[in-house]
Amino acid sequence: MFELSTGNSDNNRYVISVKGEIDIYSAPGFKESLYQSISDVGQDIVLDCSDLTYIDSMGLGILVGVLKRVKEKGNNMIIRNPRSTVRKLFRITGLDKAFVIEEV
Amino acid sequence: MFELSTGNSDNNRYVISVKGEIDIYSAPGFKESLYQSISDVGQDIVLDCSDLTYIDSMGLGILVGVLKRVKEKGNNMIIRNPRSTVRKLFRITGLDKAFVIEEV
Amino acid sequence: MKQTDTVSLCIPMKAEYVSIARLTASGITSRAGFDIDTIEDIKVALSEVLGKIIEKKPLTDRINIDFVCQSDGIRININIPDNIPDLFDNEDDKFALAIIRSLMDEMEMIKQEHIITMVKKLGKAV
Amino acid sequence: MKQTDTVSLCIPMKAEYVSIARLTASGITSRAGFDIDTIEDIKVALSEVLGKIIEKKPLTDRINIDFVCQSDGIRININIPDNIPDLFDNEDDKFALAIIRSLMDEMEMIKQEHIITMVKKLGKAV
Ligand SMILES: Nc1ncnc2c1ncn2[C@@H]1O[C@H](COP(=O)(O)OP(=O)(O)O)[C@@H](O)[C@H]1O
Ligand SMILES: Nc1ncnc2c1ncn2[C@@H]1O[C@H](COP(=O)(O)OP(=O)(O)O)[C@@H](O)[C@H]1O
Repeated sequence: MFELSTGNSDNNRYVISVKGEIDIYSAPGFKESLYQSISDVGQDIVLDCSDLTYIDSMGLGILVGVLKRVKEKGNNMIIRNPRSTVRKLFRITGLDKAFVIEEV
Repeated sequence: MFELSTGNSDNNRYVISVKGEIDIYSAPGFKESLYQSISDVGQDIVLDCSDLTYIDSMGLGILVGVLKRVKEKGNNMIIRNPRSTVRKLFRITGLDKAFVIEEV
Repeated sequence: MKQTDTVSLCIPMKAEYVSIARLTASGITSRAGFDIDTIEDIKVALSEVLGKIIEKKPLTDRINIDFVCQSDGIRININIPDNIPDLFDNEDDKFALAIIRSLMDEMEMIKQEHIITMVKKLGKAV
Repeated sequence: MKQTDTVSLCIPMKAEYVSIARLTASGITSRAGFDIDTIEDIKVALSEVLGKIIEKKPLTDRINIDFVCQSDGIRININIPDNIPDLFDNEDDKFALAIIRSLMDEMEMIKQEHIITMVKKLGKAV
Protein backbone atom coordinates (compact mmCIF):
# COMPACT_ATOMS: atom_id res chain seq x y z
CA MET A 1 0.00 0.00 0.00
CA PHE A 2 0.98 3.63 -0.26
CA GLU A 3 0.82 6.91 1.64
CA LEU A 4 0.63 10.42 0.22
CA SER A 5 1.67 13.43 2.23
CA THR A 6 1.18 16.85 0.81
CA GLY A 7 1.50 20.48 1.48
CA ASN A 8 5.17 21.17 1.94
CA SER A 9 6.18 24.06 -0.21
CA ASP A 10 9.57 24.46 -1.78
CA ASN A 11 10.54 27.55 -3.77
CA ASN A 12 6.94 28.18 -4.64
CA ARG A 13 6.50 24.60 -5.79
CA TYR A 14 3.96 22.28 -4.22
CA VAL A 15 5.57 19.12 -2.83
CA ILE A 16 3.75 15.80 -2.59
CA SER A 17 5.55 12.80 -1.13
CA VAL A 18 4.59 9.27 -2.00
CA LYS A 19 5.62 6.34 0.14
CA GLY A 20 5.16 2.61 -0.41
CA GLU A 21 4.02 0.53 -3.35
CA ILE A 22 1.89 1.50 -6.34
CA ASP A 23 0.67 -1.63 -8.07
CA ILE A 24 -2.55 -2.90 -9.63
CA TYR A 25 -4.11 -3.13 -6.16
CA SER A 26 -3.17 0.28 -4.81
CA ALA A 27 -3.34 2.15 -8.13
CA PRO A 28 -7.03 3.16 -7.99
CA GLY A 29 -6.63 4.69 -4.53
CA PHE A 30 -3.39 6.34 -5.56
CA LYS A 31 -5.04 7.90 -8.61
CA GLU A 32 -7.89 9.26 -6.55
CA SER A 33 -5.67 10.68 -3.79
CA LEU A 34 -3.23 12.22 -6.22
CA TYR A 35 -5.89 13.84 -8.40
CA GLN A 36 -7.50 15.23 -5.27
CA SER A 37 -4.20 16.61 -3.96
CA ILE A 38 -3.47 18.49 -7.17
CA SER A 39 -6.95 19.68 -8.00
CA ASP A 40 -6.57 23.13 -6.42
CA VAL A 41 -2.88 23.55 -6.99
CA GLY A 42 -1.79 26.28 -9.37
CA GLN A 43 1.96 25.84 -9.00
CA ASP A 44 4.55 23.43 -10.29
CA ILE A 45 4.27 20.10 -8.50
CA VAL A 46 7.14 18.13 -7.09
CA LEU A 47 6.41 14.45 -6.51
CA ASP A 48 8.97 13.27 -3.99
CA CYS A 49 9.59 9.59 -4.73
CA SER A 50 12.36 8.96 -2.19
CA ASP A 51 10.18 6.44 -0.37
CA LEU A 52 8.36 5.02 -3.37
CA THR A 53 9.59 1.45 -3.30
CA TYR A 54 7.59 0.06 -6.19
CA ILE A 55 5.66 1.27 -9.22
CA ASP A 56 4.47 -0.45 -12.38
CA SER A 57 3.01 0.61 -15.73
CA MET A 58 -0.35 1.30 -14.15
CA GLY A 59 1.19 3.75 -11.70
CA LEU A 60 3.22 5.35 -14.48
CA GLY A 61 0.04 5.76 -16.51
CA ILE A 62 -1.51 7.64 -13.59
CA LEU A 63 1.49 9.95 -13.38
CA VAL A 64 1.20 10.67 -17.11
CA GLY A 65 -2.45 11.53 -16.61
CA VAL A 66 -1.54 13.92 -13.80
CA LEU A 67 1.22 15.47 -15.89
CA LYS A 68 -1.33 16.17 -18.63
CA ARG A 69 -3.64 17.95 -16.20
CA VAL A 70 -0.83 19.91 -14.62
CA LYS A 71 0.42 21.03 -18.02
CA GLU A 72 -3.08 22.09 -19.04
CA LYS A 73 -2.83 24.63 -16.22
CA GLY A 74 0.49 25.82 -17.59
CA ASN A 75 2.50 24.20 -14.84
CA ASN A 76 4.98 21.38 -14.67
CA MET A 77 5.49 18.22 -12.66
CA ILE A 78 8.84 17.18 -11.29
CA ILE A 79 9.75 13.66 -10.16
CA ARG A 80 12.18 14.01 -7.27
CA ASN A 81 14.67 11.38 -6.11
CA PRO A 82 13.24 8.25 -7.68
CA ARG A 83 15.06 5.11 -6.53
CA SER A 84 17.14 3.38 -9.15
CA THR A 85 14.50 0.71 -9.77
CA VAL A 86 11.78 3.33 -10.28
CA ARG A 87 14.05 5.53 -12.37
CA LYS A 88 14.79 2.56 -14.59
CA LEU A 89 11.09 2.26 -15.46
CA PHE A 90 10.94 5.94 -16.44
CA ARG A 91 13.91 5.30 -18.71
CA ILE A 92 12.50 2.11 -20.27
CA THR A 93 9.16 3.72 -21.06
CA GLY A 94 10.75 6.93 -22.34
CA LEU A 95 8.89 8.86 -19.64
CA ASP A 96 12.19 10.34 -18.42
CA LYS A 97 11.75 12.65 -21.40
CA ALA A 98 8.18 13.64 -20.51
CA PHE A 99 8.93 14.40 -16.85
CA VAL A 100 11.60 16.53 -15.27
CA ILE A 101 13.50 14.20 -12.97
CA GLU A 102 15.54 15.86 -10.25
CA GLU A 103 17.91 14.55 -7.64
CA VAL A 104 18.40 16.70 -4.57
CA MET B 1 21.05 -18.21 6.86
CA PHE B 2 22.97 -17.38 10.01
CA GLU B 3 26.25 -15.90 11.22
CA LEU B 4 28.16 -16.73 14.37
CA SER B 5 30.64 -14.34 15.89
CA THR B 6 32.67 -15.42 18.83
CA GLY B 7 35.40 -14.44 21.18
CA ASN B 8 34.10 -11.45 23.08
CA SER B 9 34.61 -12.01 26.74
CA ASP B 10 32.34 -10.68 29.44
CA ASN B 11 33.07 -11.16 33.15
CA ASN B 12 35.06 -14.28 32.40
CA ARG B 13 32.23 -15.67 30.30
CA TYR B 14 32.68 -16.57 26.65
CA VAL B 15 30.24 -14.69 24.42
CA ILE B 16 28.99 -16.07 21.11
CA SER B 17 26.57 -14.01 19.04
CA VAL B 18 24.19 -15.59 16.58
CA LYS B 19 22.56 -13.60 13.83
CA GLY B 20 19.93 -14.61 11.28
CA GLU B 21 17.72 -17.64 10.88
CA ILE B 22 18.18 -21.17 12.20
CA ASP B 23 15.83 -23.52 10.39
CA ILE B 24 15.95 -26.99 8.84
CA TYR B 25 18.22 -25.67 6.10
CA SER B 26 20.74 -23.76 8.19
CA ALA B 27 20.63 -26.07 11.24
CA PRO B 28 23.40 -28.51 10.18
CA GLY B 29 25.85 -25.66 9.56
CA PHE B 30 24.80 -23.96 12.77
CA LYS B 31 25.38 -27.14 14.76
CA GLU B 32 28.83 -27.60 13.30
CA SER B 33 29.91 -23.98 13.83
CA LEU B 34 28.56 -23.84 17.34
CA TYR B 35 30.13 -27.12 18.45
CA GLN B 36 33.41 -25.94 16.98
CA SER B 37 33.22 -22.59 18.77
CA ILE B 38 32.66 -24.17 22.16
CA SER B 39 35.00 -27.13 21.86
CA ASP B 40 37.94 -25.48 23.62
CA VAL B 41 35.99 -23.22 25.93
CA GLY B 42 36.23 -23.91 29.65
CA GLN B 43 34.06 -21.04 30.84
CA ASP B 44 30.37 -20.31 31.02
CA ILE B 45 29.01 -19.52 27.57
CA VAL B 46 26.72 -16.64 26.74
CA LEU B 47 24.79 -17.05 23.49
CA ASP B 48 23.74 -13.57 22.48
CA CYS B 49 20.47 -13.95 20.56
CA SER B 50 19.71 -10.25 20.02
CA ASP B 51 19.95 -10.73 16.25
CA LEU B 52 18.54 -14.23 16.06
CA THR B 53 15.39 -13.60 14.06
CA TYR B 54 14.14 -17.16 13.73
CA ILE B 55 14.66 -20.55 15.33
CA ASP B 56 12.63 -23.75 15.29
CA SER B 57 12.62 -27.06 17.18
CA MET B 58 15.66 -28.26 15.26
CA GLY B 59 17.67 -25.25 16.38
CA LEU B 60 16.43 -25.64 19.94
CA GLY B 61 17.50 -29.27 19.86
CA ILE B 62 21.00 -28.18 18.89
CA LEU B 63 21.11 -25.72 21.78
CA VAL B 64 20.05 -28.48 24.17
CA GLY B 65 22.86 -30.65 22.85
CA VAL B 66 25.34 -27.84 23.42
CA LEU B 67 24.00 -27.22 26.91
CA LYS B 68 24.59 -30.91 27.72
CA ARG B 69 28.23 -30.69 26.60
CA VAL B 70 28.80 -27.42 28.43
CA LYS B 71 27.34 -28.84 31.64
CA GLU B 72 29.52 -31.95 31.34
CA LYS B 73 32.48 -29.59 31.73
CA GLY B 74 30.87 -28.12 34.83
CA ASN B 75 29.91 -24.89 33.09
CA ASN B 76 26.66 -23.25 32.15
CA MET B 77 25.10 -21.74 29.05
CA ILE B 78 23.19 -18.47 29.13
CA ILE B 79 20.76 -17.32 26.45
CA ARG B 80 21.02 -13.54 26.24
CA ASN B 81 18.37 -11.18 24.90
CA PRO B 82 16.21 -13.54 22.88
CA ARG B 83 13.55 -11.71 20.88
CA SER B 84 10.00 -12.22 22.04
CA THR B 85 9.26 -14.74 19.27
CA VAL B 86 12.33 -16.80 20.17
CA ARG B 87 11.68 -16.50 23.89
CA LYS B 88 8.18 -17.77 23.35
CA LEU B 89 9.56 -21.02 21.90
CA PHE B 90 11.78 -21.52 24.96
CA ARG B 91 8.69 -21.08 27.09
CA ILE B 92 6.48 -23.42 25.05
CA THR B 93 9.06 -26.21 25.08
CA GLY B 94 9.88 -25.73 28.75
CA LEU B 95 13.47 -24.97 27.79
CA ASP B 96 13.30 -21.68 29.70
CA LYS B 97 13.80 -23.91 32.75
CA ALA B 98 16.82 -25.71 31.30
CA PHE B 99 18.64 -22.55 30.21
CA VAL B 100 19.43 -19.38 32.08
CA ILE B 101 17.82 -16.60 30.06
CA GLU B 102 19.15 -13.12 30.69
CA GLU B 103 18.15 -9.70 29.45
CA VAL B 104 20.84 -7.06 29.54
CA MET C 1 -10.51 -10.50 1.40
CA LYS C 2 -13.40 -12.79 0.53
CA GLN C 3 -14.67 -15.75 2.49
CA THR C 4 -12.51 -18.36 0.90
CA ASP C 5 -9.64 -17.22 -1.23
CA THR C 6 -7.04 -19.94 -1.49
CA VAL C 7 -3.37 -19.44 -2.26
CA SER C 8 -1.49 -22.64 -3.06
CA LEU C 9 2.24 -23.05 -2.93
CA CYS C 10 4.06 -26.12 -4.10
CA ILE C 11 7.75 -26.36 -3.23
CA PRO C 12 10.45 -28.94 -3.91
CA MET C 13 10.84 -31.38 -1.01
CA LYS C 14 14.09 -29.76 0.14
CA ALA C 15 15.18 -27.92 3.24
CA GLU C 16 16.27 -24.85 1.30
CA TYR C 17 12.73 -24.14 0.10
CA VAL C 18 11.13 -24.01 3.53
CA SER C 19 12.13 -20.35 3.86
CA ILE C 20 10.20 -19.60 0.64
CA ALA C 21 7.12 -21.11 2.25
CA ARG C 22 7.70 -18.95 5.33
CA LEU C 23 8.02 -15.85 3.18
CA THR C 24 4.84 -16.60 1.25
CA ALA C 25 3.09 -17.32 4.55
CA SER C 26 4.15 -13.90 5.90
CA GLY C 27 2.71 -12.17 2.88
CA ILE C 28 -0.59 -13.99 3.06
CA THR C 29 -1.06 -13.69 6.81
CA SER C 30 -0.04 -10.06 6.82
CA ARG C 31 -2.57 -9.31 4.10
CA ALA C 32 -5.13 -11.33 6.06
CA GLY C 33 -4.70 -8.92 8.95
CA PHE C 34 -2.62 -10.84 11.49
CA ASP C 35 -0.25 -8.89 13.74
CA ILE C 36 3.51 -9.36 13.52
CA ASP C 37 3.79 -11.76 16.45
CA THR C 38 1.04 -14.00 15.16
CA ILE C 39 2.59 -13.97 11.69
CA GLU C 40 5.80 -15.24 13.28
CA ASP C 41 3.86 -17.95 15.12
CA ILE C 42 2.24 -19.16 11.92
CA LYS C 43 5.61 -19.18 10.13
CA VAL C 44 7.14 -21.28 12.90
CA ALA C 45 4.24 -23.76 12.94
CA LEU C 46 4.33 -24.14 9.17
CA SER C 47 8.11 -24.63 9.20
CA GLU C 48 7.86 -27.29 11.88
CA VAL C 49 5.41 -29.30 9.80
CA LEU C 50 7.42 -28.91 6.60
CA GLY C 51 10.64 -29.66 8.47
CA LYS C 52 9.26 -32.88 9.92
CA ILE C 53 7.96 -34.02 6.53
CA ILE C 54 11.25 -33.29 4.77
CA GLU C 55 13.23 -35.02 7.54
CA LYS C 56 11.39 -38.27 6.84
CA LYS C 57 12.84 -38.20 3.31
CA PRO C 58 9.67 -39.12 1.43
CA LEU C 59 9.88 -40.19 -2.19
CA THR C 60 7.61 -37.41 -3.39
CA ASP C 61 9.29 -34.57 -5.30
CA ARG C 62 7.26 -31.67 -4.03
CA ILE C 63 5.04 -30.65 -1.20
CA ASN C 64 1.83 -28.68 -1.53
CA ILE C 65 0.51 -26.10 0.90
CA ASP C 66 -2.95 -24.53 0.65
CA PHE C 67 -3.49 -21.27 2.48
CA VAL C 68 -7.24 -20.87 2.81
CA CYS C 69 -8.08 -17.29 3.73
CA GLN C 70 -11.31 -17.21 5.71
CA SER C 71 -13.11 -14.18 7.07
CA ASP C 72 -12.13 -15.08 10.64
CA GLY C 73 -8.64 -16.42 10.10
CA ILE C 74 -6.53 -18.76 8.04
CA ARG C 75 -6.49 -22.48 7.48
CA ILE C 76 -3.31 -24.09 6.22
CA ASN C 77 -3.48 -27.55 4.65
CA ILE C 78 -0.26 -29.40 4.03
CA ASN C 79 -0.15 -32.59 1.99
CA ILE C 80 1.57 -35.50 3.68
CA PRO C 81 3.22 -37.90 1.24
CA ASP C 82 1.73 -41.33 1.86
CA ASN C 83 4.95 -43.29 1.92
CA ILE C 84 6.30 -41.75 5.11
CA PRO C 85 5.91 -43.03 8.67
CA ASP C 86 4.18 -41.10 11.41
CA LEU C 87 5.27 -37.49 11.44
CA PHE C 88 5.71 -36.98 15.14
CA ASP C 89 6.98 -40.32 16.34
CA ASN C 90 10.25 -39.79 18.13
CA GLU C 91 11.31 -37.78 21.17
CA ASP C 92 12.46 -34.69 19.25
CA ASP C 93 9.29 -34.61 17.19
CA LYS C 94 7.33 -34.16 20.41
CA PHE C 95 8.87 -30.70 20.72
CA ALA C 96 7.81 -29.80 17.21
CA LEU C 97 4.33 -31.04 17.99
CA ALA C 98 4.20 -29.04 21.24
CA ILE C 99 5.26 -25.92 19.37
CA ILE C 100 2.65 -26.36 16.65
CA ARG C 101 -0.12 -27.06 19.16
CA SER C 102 0.79 -24.00 21.23
CA LEU C 103 1.09 -21.61 18.33
CA MET C 104 -1.95 -22.61 16.31
CA ASP C 105 -5.57 -22.66 17.42
CA GLU C 106 -6.27 -26.01 15.79
CA MET C 107 -4.08 -28.71 14.33
CA GLU C 108 -5.20 -32.07 13.05
CA MET C 109 -3.84 -34.86 10.89
CA ILE C 110 -6.51 -36.17 8.59
CA LYS C 111 -4.98 -39.48 7.56
CA GLN C 112 -7.54 -40.49 4.96
CA GLU C 113 -7.05 -37.18 3.15
CA HIS C 114 -3.29 -37.25 3.69
CA ILE C 115 -3.18 -33.74 5.05
CA ILE C 116 -2.25 -31.86 8.14
CA THR C 117 -4.64 -28.99 8.65
CA MET C 118 -3.97 -26.07 10.98
CA VAL C 119 -6.11 -23.07 11.82
CA LYS C 120 -5.26 -19.67 13.24
CA LYS C 121 -8.05 -17.25 14.05
CA LEU C 122 -7.72 -13.51 13.75
CA GLY C 123 -7.47 -11.54 16.96
CA LYS C 124 -6.01 -14.16 19.28
CA ALA C 125 -2.36 -13.80 20.27
CA VAL C 126 -0.64 -16.59 22.23
CA MET D 1 19.91 -25.48 -6.15
CA LYS D 2 19.46 -28.32 -8.61
CA GLN D 3 18.96 -28.07 -12.33
CA THR D 4 15.20 -27.88 -12.33
CA ASP D 5 13.49 -27.24 -9.06
CA THR D 6 10.04 -25.82 -9.63
CA VAL D 7 8.08 -23.73 -7.18
CA SER D 8 4.43 -23.22 -8.12
CA LEU D 9 2.21 -20.53 -6.78
CA CYS D 10 -1.50 -20.32 -7.46
CA ILE D 11 -3.25 -17.11 -6.40
CA PRO D 12 -6.83 -15.88 -6.60
CA MET D 13 -7.44 -13.78 -9.73
CA LYS D 14 -7.51 -10.56 -7.72
CA ALA D 15 -5.36 -7.47 -7.60
CA GLU D 16 -4.69 -7.81 -3.89
CA TYR D 17 -2.82 -11.07 -4.36
CA VAL D 18 -0.29 -9.79 -6.86
CA SER D 19 1.90 -8.56 -4.02
CA ILE D 20 1.98 -12.11 -2.63
CA ALA D 21 3.33 -13.28 -5.98
CA ARG D 22 5.96 -10.54 -5.85
CA LEU D 23 6.98 -11.56 -2.36
CA THR D 24 7.28 -15.23 -3.32
CA ALA D 25 9.23 -14.20 -6.41
CA SER D 26 11.69 -12.23 -4.25
CA GLY D 27 12.30 -15.23 -2.05
CA ILE D 28 12.88 -17.58 -4.96
CA THR D 29 15.08 -15.25 -6.99
CA SER D 30 17.08 -14.23 -3.96
CA ARG D 31 17.72 -17.88 -3.13
CA ALA D 32 18.57 -18.46 -6.78
CA GLY D 33 21.38 -15.92 -6.46
CA PHE D 34 20.07 -12.83 -8.25
CA ASP D 35 21.19 -9.41 -7.02
CA ILE D 36 18.75 -6.96 -5.48
CA ASP D 37 18.23 -4.89 -8.64
CA THR D 38 17.55 -7.92 -10.78
CA ILE D 39 15.14 -9.27 -8.16
CA GLU D 40 13.24 -5.98 -8.45
CA ASP D 41 13.22 -6.28 -12.25
CA ILE D 42 11.77 -9.77 -12.09
CA LYS D 43 9.12 -8.67 -9.60
CA VAL D 44 8.08 -5.80 -11.88
CA ALA D 45 7.91 -8.01 -14.98
CA LEU D 46 5.86 -10.64 -13.16
CA SER D 47 3.50 -7.99 -11.78
CA GLU D 48 2.99 -6.50 -15.22
CA VAL D 49 1.92 -9.85 -16.63
CA LEU D 50 -0.35 -10.65 -13.69
CA GLY D 51 -1.78 -7.14 -13.76
CA LYS D 52 -2.63 -7.34 -17.44
CA ILE D 53 -4.29 -10.74 -17.00
CA ILE D 54 -6.35 -9.60 -14.01
CA GLU D 55 -7.36 -6.40 -15.83
CA LYS D 56 -8.99 -8.46 -18.58
CA LYS D 57 -11.33 -9.92 -15.94
CA PRO D 58 -11.13 -13.55 -17.03
CA LEU D 59 -13.68 -16.03 -15.71
CA THR D 60 -11.03 -18.24 -14.14
CA ASP D 61 -10.83 -18.16 -10.34
CA ARG D 62 -7.11 -18.46 -9.92
CA ILE D 63 -3.89 -17.95 -11.77
CA ASN D 64 -0.91 -20.30 -11.67
CA ILE D 65 2.74 -19.30 -11.80
CA ASP D 66 5.60 -21.80 -12.14
CA PHE D 67 9.03 -20.62 -11.09
CA VAL D 68 11.48 -23.02 -12.72
CA CYS D 69 14.88 -22.67 -11.08
CA GLN D 70 17.59 -23.54 -13.58
CA SER D 71 21.31 -23.61 -13.01
CA ASP D 72 21.80 -20.48 -15.12
CA GLY D 73 18.72 -18.52 -14.16
CA ILE D 74 15.00 -18.66 -13.73
CA ARG D 75 12.08 -19.33 -16.04
CA ILE D 76 8.65 -18.10 -15.02
CA ASN D 77 5.58 -19.61 -16.67
CA ILE D 78 2.25 -17.92 -16.18
CA ASN D 79 -1.01 -19.54 -17.27
CA ILE D 80 -3.21 -17.38 -19.43
CA PRO D 81 -6.91 -18.12 -19.03
CA ASP D 82 -8.24 -19.03 -22.45
CA ASN D 83 -11.34 -16.87 -22.42
CA ILE D 84 -9.50 -13.54 -22.42
CA PRO D 85 -8.58 -11.43 -25.42
CA ASP D 86 -5.01 -10.55 -26.36
CA LEU D 87 -3.04 -9.49 -23.33
CA PHE D 88 -1.21 -6.52 -24.78
CA ASP D 89 -3.72 -5.08 -27.21
CA ASN D 90 -4.29 -1.46 -26.31
CA GLU D 91 -2.05 1.59 -26.05
CA ASP D 92 -1.37 1.33 -22.32
CA ASP D 93 -0.53 -2.37 -22.58
CA LYS D 94 2.31 -1.44 -24.93
CA PHE D 95 4.08 0.14 -21.96
CA ALA D 96 3.68 -2.98 -19.90
CA LEU D 97 5.03 -4.99 -22.80
CA ALA D 98 8.00 -2.65 -23.21
CA ILE D 99 8.78 -2.95 -19.51
CA ILE D 100 8.63 -6.74 -19.54
CA ARG D 101 10.77 -6.99 -22.68
CA SER D 102 13.40 -4.65 -21.24
CA LEU D 103 13.60 -6.28 -17.84
CA MET D 104 13.60 -9.93 -18.84
CA ASP D 105 16.02 -11.71 -21.14
CA GLU D 106 13.28 -13.62 -22.93
CA MET D 107 9.52 -13.32 -23.04
CA GLU D 108 7.17 -15.29 -25.20
CA MET D 109 3.48 -16.07 -25.37
CA ILE D 110 2.93 -19.71 -26.27
CA LYS D 111 -0.70 -19.64 -27.34
CA GLN D 112 -1.22 -23.36 -27.78
CA GLU D 113 0.04 -24.00 -24.25
CA HIS D 114 -1.81 -20.97 -22.89
CA ILE D 115 1.23 -19.64 -21.13
CA ILE D 116 3.49 -16.65 -21.04
CA THR D 117 7.03 -17.73 -20.40
CA MET D 118 9.79 -15.38 -19.29
CA VAL D 119 13.45 -16.06 -18.64
CA LYS D 120 16.04 -14.18 -16.62
CA LYS D 121 19.63 -15.38 -16.64
CA LEU D 122 21.97 -15.06 -13.70
CA GLY D 123 24.68 -12.46 -13.92
CA LYS D 124 23.12 -10.01 -16.38
CA ALA D 125 21.88 -6.71 -14.98
CA VAL D 126 19.88 -4.33 -17.20
N1 LIG E 1 1.94 2.60 -18.39
C1 LIG E 1 2.12 3.75 -19.05
N2 LIG E 1 3.34 4.18 -19.27
C2 LIG E 1 3.51 5.31 -19.93
N3 LIG E 1 2.54 6.07 -20.43
C3 LIG E 1 1.30 5.65 -20.23
C4 LIG E 1 1.03 4.50 -19.51
N4 LIG E 1 -0.30 4.35 -19.44
C5 LIG E 1 -0.83 5.37 -20.08
N5 LIG E 1 0.13 6.15 -20.58
C6 LIG E 1 -0.11 7.32 -21.40
O1 LIG E 1 -0.63 8.30 -20.54
C7 LIG E 1 -1.51 9.12 -21.27
C8 LIG E 1 -2.67 9.49 -20.41
O2 LIG E 1 -3.19 8.34 -19.85
P1 LIG E 1 -4.72 8.22 -19.58
O3 LIG E 1 -5.03 6.82 -19.22
O4 LIG E 1 -5.42 8.86 -20.73
O5 LIG E 1 -4.91 9.11 -18.28
P2 LIG E 1 -6.22 9.93 -17.95
O6 LIG E 1 -7.35 9.18 -18.57
O7 LIG E 1 -6.27 9.95 -16.48
O8 LIG E 1 -5.96 11.26 -18.58
C9 LIG E 1 -1.89 8.36 -22.52
O9 LIG E 1 -1.44 9.08 -23.62
C10 LIG E 1 -1.13 7.04 -22.45
O10 LIG E 1 -0.49 6.74 -23.66
N1 LIG F 1 13.47 -29.59 19.55
C1 LIG F 1 13.88 -29.83 20.79
N2 LIG F 1 13.41 -29.08 21.76
C2 LIG F 1 13.77 -29.34 23.02
N3 LIG F 1 14.61 -30.33 23.37
C3 LIG F 1 15.09 -31.09 22.42
C4 LIG F 1 14.77 -30.87 21.08
N4 LIG F 1 15.42 -31.76 20.33
C5 LIG F 1 16.12 -32.50 21.17
N5 LIG F 1 15.90 -32.12 22.41
C6 LIG F 1 16.47 -32.74 23.59
O1 LIG F 1 17.83 -32.43 23.60
C7 LIG F 1 18.54 -33.50 24.18
C8 LIG F 1 19.82 -33.68 23.42
O2 LIG F 1 19.53 -33.76 22.08
P1 LIG F 1 20.41 -34.68 21.16
O3 LIG F 1 19.72 -34.77 19.84
O4 LIG F 1 20.71 -35.96 21.93
O5 LIG F 1 21.74 -33.83 21.01
P2 LIG F 1 23.16 -34.44 20.80
O6 LIG F 1 22.97 -35.74 20.11
O7 LIG F 1 23.88 -33.45 19.96
O8 LIG F 1 23.67 -34.58 22.19
C9 LIG F 1 17.63 -34.70 24.12
O9 LIG F 1 17.38 -35.10 25.45
C10 LIG F 1 16.35 -34.23 23.50
O10 LIG F 1 15.21 -34.63 24.21
